[in-house]
Amino acid sequence: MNPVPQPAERPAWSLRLGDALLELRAFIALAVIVVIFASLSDTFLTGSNMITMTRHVAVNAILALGMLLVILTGGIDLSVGSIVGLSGIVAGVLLQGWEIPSFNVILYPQVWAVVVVSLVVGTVVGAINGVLITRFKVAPFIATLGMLYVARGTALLISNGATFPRLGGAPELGNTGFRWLGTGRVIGVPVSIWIMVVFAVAIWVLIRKMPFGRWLYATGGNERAASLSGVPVRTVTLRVYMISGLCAAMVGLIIASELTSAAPQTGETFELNAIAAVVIGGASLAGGRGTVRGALVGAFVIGFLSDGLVMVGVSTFWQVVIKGAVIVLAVMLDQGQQRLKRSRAAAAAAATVRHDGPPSRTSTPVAA
Amino acid sequence: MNPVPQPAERPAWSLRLGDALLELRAFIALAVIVVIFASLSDTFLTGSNMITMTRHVAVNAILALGMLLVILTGGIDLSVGSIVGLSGIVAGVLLQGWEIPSFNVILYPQVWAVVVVSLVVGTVVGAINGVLITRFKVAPFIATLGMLYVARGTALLISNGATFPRLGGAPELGNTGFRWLGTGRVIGVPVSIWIMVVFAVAIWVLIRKMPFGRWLYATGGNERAASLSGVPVRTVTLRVYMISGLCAAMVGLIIASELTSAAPQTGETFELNAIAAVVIGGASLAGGRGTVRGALVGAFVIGFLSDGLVMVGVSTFWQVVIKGAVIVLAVMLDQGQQRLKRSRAAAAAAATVRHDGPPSRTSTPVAA
Amino acid sequence: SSGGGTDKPAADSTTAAATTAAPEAGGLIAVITPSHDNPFFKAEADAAVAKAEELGYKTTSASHDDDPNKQSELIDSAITAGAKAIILDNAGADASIGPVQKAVDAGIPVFLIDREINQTGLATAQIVANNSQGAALVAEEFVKAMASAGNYVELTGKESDTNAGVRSQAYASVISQYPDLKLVAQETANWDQQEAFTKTETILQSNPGVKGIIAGNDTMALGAVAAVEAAGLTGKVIVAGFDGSPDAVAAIKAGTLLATGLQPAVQIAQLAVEQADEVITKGKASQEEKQSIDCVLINKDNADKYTLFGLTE
Amino acid sequence: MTAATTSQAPVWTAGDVVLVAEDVSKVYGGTHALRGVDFSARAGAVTAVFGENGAGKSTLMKILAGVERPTTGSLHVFGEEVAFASPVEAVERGVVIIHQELNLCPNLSVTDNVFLGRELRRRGAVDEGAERTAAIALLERLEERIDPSAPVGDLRLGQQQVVEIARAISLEARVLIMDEPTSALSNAEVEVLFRVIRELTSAGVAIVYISHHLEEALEIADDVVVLRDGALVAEAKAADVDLAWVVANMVGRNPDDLYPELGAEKGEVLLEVRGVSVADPANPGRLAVADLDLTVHAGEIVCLYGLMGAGRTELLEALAGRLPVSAGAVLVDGEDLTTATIGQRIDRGLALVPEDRQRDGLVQTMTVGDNMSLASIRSYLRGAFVSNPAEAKAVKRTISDVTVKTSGPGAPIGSLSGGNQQKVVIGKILLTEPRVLLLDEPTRGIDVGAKADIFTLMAAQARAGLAVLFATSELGEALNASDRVLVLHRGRVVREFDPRTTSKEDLMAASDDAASPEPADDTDGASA
Ligand SMILES: Nc1ncnc2c1ncn2[C@@H]1O[C@H](COP(=O)(O)OP(=O)(O)OP(=O)(O)O)[C@@H](O)[C@H]1O
Ligand SMILES: Nc1ncnc2c1ncn2[C@@H]1O[C@H](COP(=O)(O)OP(=O)(O)OP(=O)(O)O)[C@@H](O)[C@H]1O
Ligand SMILES: [Mg+2]
Ligand SMILES: [Mg+2]
Repeated sequence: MNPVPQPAERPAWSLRLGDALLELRAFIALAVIVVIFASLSDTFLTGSNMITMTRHVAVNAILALGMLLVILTGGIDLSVGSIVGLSGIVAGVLLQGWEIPSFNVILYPQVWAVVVVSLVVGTVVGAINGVLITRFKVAPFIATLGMLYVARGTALLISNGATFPRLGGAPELGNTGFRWLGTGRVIGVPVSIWIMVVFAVAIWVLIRKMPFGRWLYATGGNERAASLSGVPVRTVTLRVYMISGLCAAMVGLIIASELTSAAPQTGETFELNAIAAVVIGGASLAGGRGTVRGALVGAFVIGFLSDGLVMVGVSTFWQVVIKGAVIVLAVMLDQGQQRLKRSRAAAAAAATVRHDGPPSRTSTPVAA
Repeated sequence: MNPVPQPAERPAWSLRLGDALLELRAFIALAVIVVIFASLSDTFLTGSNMITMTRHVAVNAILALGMLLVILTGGIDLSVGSIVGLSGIVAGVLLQGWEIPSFNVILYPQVWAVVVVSLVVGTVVGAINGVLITRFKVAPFIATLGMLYVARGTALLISNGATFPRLGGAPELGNTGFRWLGTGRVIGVPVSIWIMVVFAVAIWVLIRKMPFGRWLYATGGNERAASLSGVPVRTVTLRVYMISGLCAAMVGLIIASELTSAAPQTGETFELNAIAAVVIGGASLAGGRGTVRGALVGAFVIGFLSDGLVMVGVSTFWQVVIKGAVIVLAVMLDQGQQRLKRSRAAAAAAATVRHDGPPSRTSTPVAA
Repeated sequence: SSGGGTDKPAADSTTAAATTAAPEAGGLIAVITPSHDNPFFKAEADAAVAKAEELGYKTTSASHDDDPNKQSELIDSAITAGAKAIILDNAGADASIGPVQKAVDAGIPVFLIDREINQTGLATAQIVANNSQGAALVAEEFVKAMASAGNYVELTGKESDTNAGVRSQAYASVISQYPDLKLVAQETANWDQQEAFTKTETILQSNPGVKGIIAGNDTMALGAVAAVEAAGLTGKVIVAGFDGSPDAVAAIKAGTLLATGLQPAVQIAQLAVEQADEVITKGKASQEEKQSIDCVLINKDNADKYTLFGLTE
Repeated sequence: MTAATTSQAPVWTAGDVVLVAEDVSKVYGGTHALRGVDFSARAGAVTAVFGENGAGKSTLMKILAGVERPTTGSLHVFGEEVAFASPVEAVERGVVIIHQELNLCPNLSVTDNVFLGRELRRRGAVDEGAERTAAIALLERLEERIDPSAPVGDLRLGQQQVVEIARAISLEARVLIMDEPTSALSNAEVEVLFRVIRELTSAGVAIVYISHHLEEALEIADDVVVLRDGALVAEAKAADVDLAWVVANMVGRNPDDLYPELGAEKGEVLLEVRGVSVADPANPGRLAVADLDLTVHAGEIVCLYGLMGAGRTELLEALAGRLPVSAGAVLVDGEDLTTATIGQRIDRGLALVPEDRQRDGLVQTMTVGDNMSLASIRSYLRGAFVSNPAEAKAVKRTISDVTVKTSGPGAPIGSLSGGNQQKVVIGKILLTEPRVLLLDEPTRGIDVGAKADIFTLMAAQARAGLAVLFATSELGEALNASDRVLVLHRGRVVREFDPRTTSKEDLMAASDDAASPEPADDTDGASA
């Protein structure tokens, strides 16, 4: 019933395109960053450097993917950084050999078993978050804030504060190969990058193609309506935190493998980077809005920025300032863009009045 | 006009009492903590220790008071920790003597001037947060996350990473007395505790006795409705972040004075403690619900806990775990309590239904 | 210098640190160090606790995580707990003066270990490893391995940490004598392994010609080692560290790390406790305040003689 | 799963009682929402439920649909006793509800909303194609031209309500409960809905219908039930009763004195609107209000009549300062307020009672009292502080003035029924002592009793020298409650009427013939 039909405007109303517009800001930011650093450092655009930086990005990107799901439900997960540390330590314990005091034997599980166990641990921690939030109605911020401490403390207790070195494993124990995760390559591309790709595709399918995705967006958009429509809101929320925990555990493994050692304090403040990536990617912390593509681009923005700053040798202090500024600016870009769009559209509309109304009035626009 | 008035139930309706109930959890948690540590350590309940611990609490409590206002509007302020560091550094620069290269003179401002300048700096940083959030529509989490880095980086740049020592000042420069803030006593009670009290009272009056308070709760409860009722939502929000910045700056001064030195990294992760305190105190991160008393009690819970753990000599790793657990548990306490209340109410209600005689005509409150 | 064998009781005493020891002991000694998630500080704290309990004291062992404010709070607690002495590895040369003053005013002798403060006549003793001497040793070894020529990178610690500065200066003072050694990048990795890894990788990208990396401590050095391995440059790029942490020594044995400067942390901690005991029992200190214990260079020649932050003769 | 239960079980033929509630009571905290209600609905028939605001209609429906659980009492559906733990269980039994307050996900498309929670699948994935075609079919059936891929948040209230209806219909219920389905629908849309209802009943579906548009409801109803104060006070066949009977049972009031005496003498111009244009917030490319002029005098009640999307809300929101005016000027008593803030306008006596009380009217976290005093809080100051006694006095007075049914100023706003919440909003605005009173659909979802109260209030305000401007979609109100009617269409005043000399037909004609071309416009929208 649109009196003055504007087919041009209509598409902008569609969820997908709306998001695309929001991602734009991330792409712009990314483009700007690449251009600047490419002009400042000739090695920035080399293939090998791109691969290295992308490997660094992968860590944050995988966290961001899990965080995206959480944020889509309107929640937040502050515990991912600690889970990264915990899963690394778990892997460390198992690869170093796991003493069972009662029998005093030492177990040396296979690498695949180690990986599985660590991932399970991360998922379980996520599940605890989920239960606190769904069953006990603890606000996500608080539940995961508590877990931030609990998981970190647990990692410290398990490792007794020490770092587990030399996770390469030993042939005679048949537990070698852990290094592959962090340093291996497939078709010339590092494994960690492949892992990022796999996670991205999987999660994209999950939220775009599966009913689960609809439920996710619905839960974030209007939880009451969703549950009245028979969406298993609690289950969805629970799963989401489990996935986030899984992603964090994966990251923990990758880092432990890269360093061939697991330190309990690994991953501190990672959560902030992940959240920043998701939001720069156009997601709304209120829930219900955000995309996989956006989150990825956001992760690249942050990763390329910090690597680039190091390459051109900006002082550490400035690095901190610039990082903060970029996070805010990337998000602000979008505002300006949206306003521009609005005012232009409004102006156009006002002009249409001129044809039927006396021009004198319409040509004097007040407070746009 | 309640058909069957039930005084027992009615008060539960009132906002204030509802909050009181929510605070209960904080009080319970506090009581539990005090009892446990009192039984484990004989020095815990001594007057001197109480004063010491309260002095430690004051720091977090003042931050929590500012944070409370922010959270009441449904926002969040992650930058307070960095502002603490920044304001300390500013005070450090000024007390050490502020060179003006162009004239190569060194200024030694009076202590009161130093204090004022630092507070102003904190307030201005808060104002920037506010502007980003109100004018540029950046989500509070992101705006203040960015500021977390920018303010910290600025502190590091100003001090060039170094710490400003010996802020005691020198008599011949007439800038002594800064130590008073952190170490002075009035009527036997440390100044920092007095400052906490003053801030608490001021903010209580502000949000309970002044229109600003109503506007605050309204903005947090339903921004659209508030603005349509003539509430200057933007101004309110802006002010709130300015106050939060002011509180943070005050804390920065207190710490710098206690240590008689200002380090740029002071205040890292303080924001988390402040948020935890406010939420343990019964505030809702969704906004519109929370009280000064609650925030204070929350701060005491966290402060007494960490001091108590040190006194009874719990290992640092366990301290981390316990802290996290307590944050979650304190918030969970409330859930159980609420459920209990609800079920009891339901039972009572069911009873009244039966005792109601002929259902049709029991007191017919026709409109008008 | 002998810290041999002390790691055994140290290991046991972590539990003892958590609870408190025999009631008839001669009062409380509070041990305050940076975060125990760095093995160096853990070893030092454990050694102090072990020694103190050996001498019949109760102990508390807490970590200030390099947060001056938390340090000040811990000292407050020690004061109210009526400690007889405080063994402190402080959280900043300047930021710690106030708190130490507080303890001294409360009549509690403070024994500083590992890190000095910019104030004398306050603490009863400041027992530190001679960082600049140790760093100089490492630098010389580094120069030798570099054949006095080529591009190198330095990874520095937290700016706020005095030792970061001291070591960096010592490195510079030695290396600057060799004009052919060029510092192409200097980055802080905040004592952190993962950060060191990432930054090293990035730096290696922008400066392909790098021949050596010298790091302000072992955690960062090991991060660099991992990065070098990842880049397949093991052997081509040499890495040197500082602290003498067990992992670093293992890396030296494995040939991925060139050398590290061993800080006799255990020995220092024990000295501090012994002197504290002396002051508590005899009422006066026999040693002068500033005591610096020389560091020892560990390379593949003497790596086998290493015991936790100590070296057997 | 609904598909299984859909085919009408042969045992249940039209006329059989398929839904029974026995001695149902519901207590919320202190409020007895329902007291021992016995209710039943027949297959193939429309049962209309009448009642004042707060009578308990929605509560009863929520219980029937498994949204709420009764404090006491039992339910029987198709003969079996049931205790629904969730709406989903109710749906599985074929009981479906359209809620009074919309329950949609604004960020999801129309299609996604319609199939939310029961997506059509192909190999585990959502079958978007099938869903889209099904959605289009549904919208066709409801003759509503909406782009199925448009996010619901971008649709106006009326369109959203249609989506709710589409969703409910697609569930192929055997018992369909409609709680105020037409509160935001245009007359045309209501016609369509009634056609659909008749189709459903002839297919043997039992319909429970709630509306405050009494004539409308009586027109479609077979059975009539009246609730008052949570008790069922009257039951009858629709054929045997008339409006008077219904109203009498609801309030013991006769519909003729629904509208008060008008004709306060007309003073000088208080509100003047000169060539105002307003961009549609949801769609800046379109002008919701185009170059519009109007004036309202002191003591005058002017009605804005128009169909959905005519732009009344935009106009009123622009006057109140919520939306920016892209051209033109707004003057109150000669003072130019075009660029004034909402607060300044309220101070100058220009205040709006918004259309959507949930979204724009109330602060859910605050009490009834705090909500009422919110807009006028500055007028209870003693020095810099709020004087609680003064505030309490004003609130108490207003609560009785606008006859809010509540346990007291301390009650949380959520504990009031829709209508009483609306009265709180009006009370809030009256406390600001406005000179120009703007009301957008003030009687939406309000019972006759409350309607009468509100019109009386409006008339009283006019007599007190206020200028009153209100928007409505109801002909009766337009003609009986105003001194002057402006017909709004496409953001323009197309006709002006004197209600005393105007018939409903004229008004219809004025808006309808203006409205007729509209459907043509949206076709391209739908195809985009
Ligand atoms: N053809 C249309 N397409 C999309 N949105 C529309 C269309 N027409 C109107 N709207 C939306 O409806 C609103 C304008 O109609 P509005 O509700 O103001 O009319 P109204 O006369 O106030 O009707 P009511 O107040 O009864 O809803 C705007 O929010 C606009 O976005
Ligand atoms: N969630 C709730 N908490 C407390 N009381 C409630 C709640 N919901 C409804 N009530 C009370 O129950 C009574 C019936 O409310 P209900 O919404 O059923 O009335 P209604 O007939 O639907 O009114 P309306 O016609 O305005 O929608 C009201 O007095 C209301 O205050
Ligand atoms: Mg209702
Ligand atoms: Mg409207």
